[in-house]
Amino acid sequence: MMQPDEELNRTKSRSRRLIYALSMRYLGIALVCCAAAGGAFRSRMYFVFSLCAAGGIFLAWGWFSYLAVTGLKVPGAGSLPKARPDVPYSLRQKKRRWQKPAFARTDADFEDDLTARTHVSEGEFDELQLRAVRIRARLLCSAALFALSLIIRY
Amino acid sequence: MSRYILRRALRSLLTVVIVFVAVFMLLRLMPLSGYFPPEMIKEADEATRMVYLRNQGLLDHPMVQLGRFVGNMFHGDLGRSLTVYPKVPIATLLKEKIPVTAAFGFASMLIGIVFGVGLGLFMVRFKDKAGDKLGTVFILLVRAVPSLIYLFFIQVWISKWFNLPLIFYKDRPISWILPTICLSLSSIAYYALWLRRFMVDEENQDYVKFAQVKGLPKREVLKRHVFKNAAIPLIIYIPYDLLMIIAGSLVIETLYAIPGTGGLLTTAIKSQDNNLVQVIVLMYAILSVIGVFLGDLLVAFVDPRIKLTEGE
Amino acid sequence: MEQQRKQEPILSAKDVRIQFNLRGQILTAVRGASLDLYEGETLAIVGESGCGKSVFTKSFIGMLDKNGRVTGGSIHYRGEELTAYTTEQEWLKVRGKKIAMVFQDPMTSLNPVRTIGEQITEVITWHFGTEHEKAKQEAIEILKKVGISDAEVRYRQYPGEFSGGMRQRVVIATAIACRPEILICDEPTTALDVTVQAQILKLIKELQQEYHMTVVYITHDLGVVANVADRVSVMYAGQIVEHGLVREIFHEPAHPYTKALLQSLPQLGVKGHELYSIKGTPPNLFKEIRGDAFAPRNPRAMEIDFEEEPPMFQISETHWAKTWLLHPLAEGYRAKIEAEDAARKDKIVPDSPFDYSHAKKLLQVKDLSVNFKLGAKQFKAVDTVSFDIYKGETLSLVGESGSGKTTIGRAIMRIYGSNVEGSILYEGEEITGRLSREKAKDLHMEMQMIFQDPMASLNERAKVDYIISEGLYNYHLYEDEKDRERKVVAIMQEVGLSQDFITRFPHEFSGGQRQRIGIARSLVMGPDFIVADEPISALDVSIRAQVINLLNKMKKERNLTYLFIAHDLSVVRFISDRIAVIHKGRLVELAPCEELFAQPLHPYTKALLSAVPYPDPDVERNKILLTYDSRMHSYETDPPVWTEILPGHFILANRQEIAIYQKEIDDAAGRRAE
Amino acid sequence: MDEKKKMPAALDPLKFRAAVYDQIAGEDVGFSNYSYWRSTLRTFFRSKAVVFLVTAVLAMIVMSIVYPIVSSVDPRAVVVDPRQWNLRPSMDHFFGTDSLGRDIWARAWYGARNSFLLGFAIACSDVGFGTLAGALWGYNKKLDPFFVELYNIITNIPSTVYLVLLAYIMNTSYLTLFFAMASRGWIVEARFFRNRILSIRDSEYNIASRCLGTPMHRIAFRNIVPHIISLIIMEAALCIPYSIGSEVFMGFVGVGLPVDAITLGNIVNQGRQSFTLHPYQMLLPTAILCLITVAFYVIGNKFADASDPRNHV
Repeated sequence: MMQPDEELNRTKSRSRRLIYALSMRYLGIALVCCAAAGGAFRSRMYFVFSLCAAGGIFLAWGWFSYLAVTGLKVPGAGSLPKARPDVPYSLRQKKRRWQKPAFARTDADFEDDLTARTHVSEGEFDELQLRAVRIRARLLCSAALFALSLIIRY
Repeated sequence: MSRYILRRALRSLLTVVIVFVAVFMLLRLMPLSGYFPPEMIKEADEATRMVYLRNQGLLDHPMVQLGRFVGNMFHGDLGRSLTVYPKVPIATLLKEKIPVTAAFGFASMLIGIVFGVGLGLFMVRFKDKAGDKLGTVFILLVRAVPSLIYLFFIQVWISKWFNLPLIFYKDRPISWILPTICLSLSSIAYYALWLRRFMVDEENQDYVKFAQVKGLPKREVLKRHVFKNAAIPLIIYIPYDLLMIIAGSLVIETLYAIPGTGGLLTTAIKSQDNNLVQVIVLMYAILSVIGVFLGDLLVAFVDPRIKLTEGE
Repeated sequence: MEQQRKQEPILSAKDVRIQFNLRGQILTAVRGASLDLYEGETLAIVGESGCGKSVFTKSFIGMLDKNGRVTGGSIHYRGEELTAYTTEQEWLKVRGKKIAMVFQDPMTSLNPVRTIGEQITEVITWHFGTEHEKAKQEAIEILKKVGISDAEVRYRQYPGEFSGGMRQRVVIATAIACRPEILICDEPTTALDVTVQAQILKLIKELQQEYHMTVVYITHDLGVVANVADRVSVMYAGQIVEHGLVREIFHEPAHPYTKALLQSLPQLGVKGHELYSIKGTPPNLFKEIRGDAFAPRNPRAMEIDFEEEPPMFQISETHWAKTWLLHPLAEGYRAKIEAEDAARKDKIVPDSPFDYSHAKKLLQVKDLSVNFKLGAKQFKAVDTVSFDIYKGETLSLVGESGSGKTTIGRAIMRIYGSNVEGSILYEGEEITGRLSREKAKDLHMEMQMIFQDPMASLNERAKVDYIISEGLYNYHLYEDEKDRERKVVAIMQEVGLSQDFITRFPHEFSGGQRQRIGIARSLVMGPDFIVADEPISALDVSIRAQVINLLNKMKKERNLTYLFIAHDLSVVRFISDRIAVIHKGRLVELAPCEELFAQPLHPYTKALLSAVPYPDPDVERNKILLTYDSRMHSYETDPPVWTEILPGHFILANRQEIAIYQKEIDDAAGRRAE
Repeated sequence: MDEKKKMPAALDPLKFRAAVYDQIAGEDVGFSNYSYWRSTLRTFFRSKAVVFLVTAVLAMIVMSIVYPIVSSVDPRAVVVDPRQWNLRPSMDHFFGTDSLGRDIWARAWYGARNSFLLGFAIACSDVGFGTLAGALWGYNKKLDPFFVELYNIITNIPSTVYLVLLAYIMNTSYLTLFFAMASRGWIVEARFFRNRILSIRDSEYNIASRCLGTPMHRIAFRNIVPHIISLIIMEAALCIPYSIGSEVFMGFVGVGLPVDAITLGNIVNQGRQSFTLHPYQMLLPTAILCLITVAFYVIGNKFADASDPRNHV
């Protein structure tokens, strides 16, 4: 049986990993949109400006979800519709999966002993921890976007 | 208690800053063509435009532009309008227009609250009788029918019956009555509907039944207990409503040709005046945030429960 | 359970045919099997691998692989016709909600990248729509019910972090979370240890009572069938050849295949004599099968068996069998066969036990311990083990997985170089540590090893010719190419493989044949001592008997000595002269075979004996399950010593326990004296 | 269970006596004799689709190597005379000309060559480094934590982040594109090979070889290499279409290679701009692109099946 503090820093280290993973996912999506915007106008400046804009959006999003967690009710902001649960994994009929090239593979394709150490799923955390993780991920992503916009010369 | 308010105030200040930054960064994505004064638009070649933009500082990094804008703001300089009111500093522009819209807004809000609450109470009092049905029809009319239609009828008929002037004149107060009434109609309907629904819900709550058992007559219970509880959510909404007044109502200000800030944003966008758009959008964003937080603070005073559960 | 004959069966399958198209060829996995399932009973479907038993039950919940479909017959469940279901939506009404299935390999029903808690809660919310928080509590409740300790913490762990037994418990938890009416368990405990298996079988029985489910067991282990089943269906080559109550099947088997299965069980075998083994391999289901599918492998089949497919004959109210022997015309022939069997049975007399008085010690192991480094901490797989092996005997080493028995075998074969402590003497000479090339060569010729998993113990990418003669290549033990080939063919003949297999690949052979190739590979060097690491636990019942007979034949002809490693005590009884029981890296008891069964002393041995399923319903039903908890010994103050409490009977105990065992022996001796 | 009525009518009582039992019939397993590589190729080429695709791919590879050497047409030559612009496909310009009068047929083959080179380079680097790192990772446990941490850091960053950033920070060239795409693939490849090598190293036939005293080099060549080679071929075959695909995506997002570089991605993107007026400018190069990617993808998957001995029926 794990002592409480050992269990505490296990969750802390895993939530740090999930924050890193989530913020990178957000960053990926944001970068694609900014690149598409930059590409559309054929100018690197527009890419940098959209990076800053994305940074601003994530900053606001992270901050307002923090406020929402601490009980501020914004009039008119309804809650997200609950996603319809899909068929549980154990009842699904397993399709024959086509081979994917190695670098397109994700943790789901490897069924080995490393999965527990390389993958953090959101089910591990209860609701409040999860929201805290998402807030920190958004703020981290916004910081990354602003930093990138400073690095890239145009 | 004061520590709680201080923390809440600080947090709302931080929110304002964050919203300001986010909106400012988004505004950087406005099309570049919106930055040229009218005489520049005709010149076709790219080079001079780029040079113009560069020395305007519009090509610098957004963060740099943010710093410059904030710096100017503290000196009261919000930049100059380009196409809508060429060369006019935006600060003075706003100083003129805001008081007009504010006056109308404030008046209509007062009327809205007084008549709205009155109508709401009236409808609850005569629930499911003629009065209630009449009130519901009015609310339905105001909320469902697009405002342009019923405002147009008001302007044509009512002005004829009470021969009130159609257009707004700064010096003749008689011409203020009609726009204020039109403006207040929607808030009356809102408050009445909301109050009625709240009072009806609260009626079958336990504390109301318990009070009746104690022998208080229904009217007394409604007035003393239920209305007091209804006040809290109402109060939260008022500051937000208050600040939206400055945004003004586009429809009424165009109908009655009131020189307020109502239509300013749409005209600015149509004539691609980025500086003006930028300031107005920032103003709206900041006002709505302050509105939400003022409501939040007000609740702290009114709602006893908040005092007990200190902090979040 | 007998009384519900009158009731209507809740699920009845009639003449179901299931076909797969594998790369253009049609494989008929199920050729007209029919089955009735009654409310609240436990039905066991017995058959060797490849007979289509799990395919048949998978068709009940529409989990057939993509290229398989039901081409004939009907499956009625509560008035619904399941074979008519085509879309996933229709199946999802039944799958999980009414009929749930537990697969042999838990990994196929657990998502490796999501925590087990999530996977149980999603089943609950999906079925009953309970909101997340309550479903989470319910999931933790079910986890506790299936016996998972500290469920709150385990709730957030991944399937990869669970042991085999625990993972199977999680799968059972997900299955019963939907409160199914029928629970199908496809070999639920095959991959587990005997003690864990006993607990899981007990758990399923309790859950059956609590949720009044109907349970269908699919297994090839007749011991498990005797333990759990009310009714039994025997399946062979895609058909149910016999079904009836569990006592009828075990005591009055009618179909020749069922009789052969029961006779080839080592548990019922008589020491020293050849077990009855079913020759050959199950038929190739790609070809159309004429007549009785078992006929080619049944030495006493009748000609009619090769021409006409036998109908299902009724023997009693609940007992049916599909064989021509029950036809009135075959009356005389059947009597003759039964007489032969009876005669054969009582003329066998058990062999005389191995006489140790003047046997020579071949191998002496003294205070052997092997420790591995798992990340930072040291892990002692084998902890100061010492025993001797005499020339010509078979010493069995029995223990659960992770008890270190395989490690001992491999340590003797000098596979773990550096982390071995203690001494191993082979014919008096020390063999741990560095050895000269010459000495190593002699050792490799003297000592050889046989492995467990026939699929993994042969190199898939090499021909049988290279596999068997790998040893010869290493030390060039042949004059020329012809001589090497001659040696290989000779050894293949000896293990019963025909010559033209020499140029084939391992994947072209069945489990039994691959195991014989493994044996040939180790015997080609002419060794004296063989470490057999669980050579039969991965094989089917009938094939097991073939391999055991082969090992015994080799021992007699070549005067070999075996160290036989296994986890199933009852199987080992038939082969071994002495049995050593090992637990968590320490030998707990070592005794001659019959004495250990007659008078087990150490509590762990007793627990192991009680957990082993014995293929006889009467014995299994009134057997109490003992569990062993290593914390019951107090070894801190009084460390245990490996003492010889009786001549040839060693035990690991401290002084206090030895006194108890001594008293136990004296009482037993007293009782025997009366 | 009333099977009685299905009883055949006249049952010859003679049949009810012992039939001769022959052991071999029971033993017959019914397979024939092939070497591993021969039967892999035989199963691989049995399906007609594979034969067609392999020939198509070979033809394109040969064409993309031979054509640039042989042909005199310069794909970069801009034709001044506007009449030559946007010509429809004709005899002298098989794929017609683009908005600057350049011959699309030539550009397509130069582009195909460059795309192939890029795809092969990325495949080699991924599979090459992957196998080495996988072997290292599989063979000694001490490196496990290091590789797991590296794996976490690299794989959590989506590949788009690599592509976009590298393209913007370093000016876009073949090298940046190669580095962007190859920097992520090798670690996942390493994990794939680590699992395979671990399962081979601990498998019983490997231990059996050690018991028989087989020297290390023969264990490597007979036990490990045959398993690894078929995996390497499969991974490489799958890598190529994916790399070409991402190059096209990069071009679309505007971070791809500079406009003058001739790759299939750029040609397709340029064709996209004037798609409404001259659809052929985009459709034909896309056809080639799709044929290459689909072909390699199917080949990769079919080879994966063929190399698994269980399918050598």
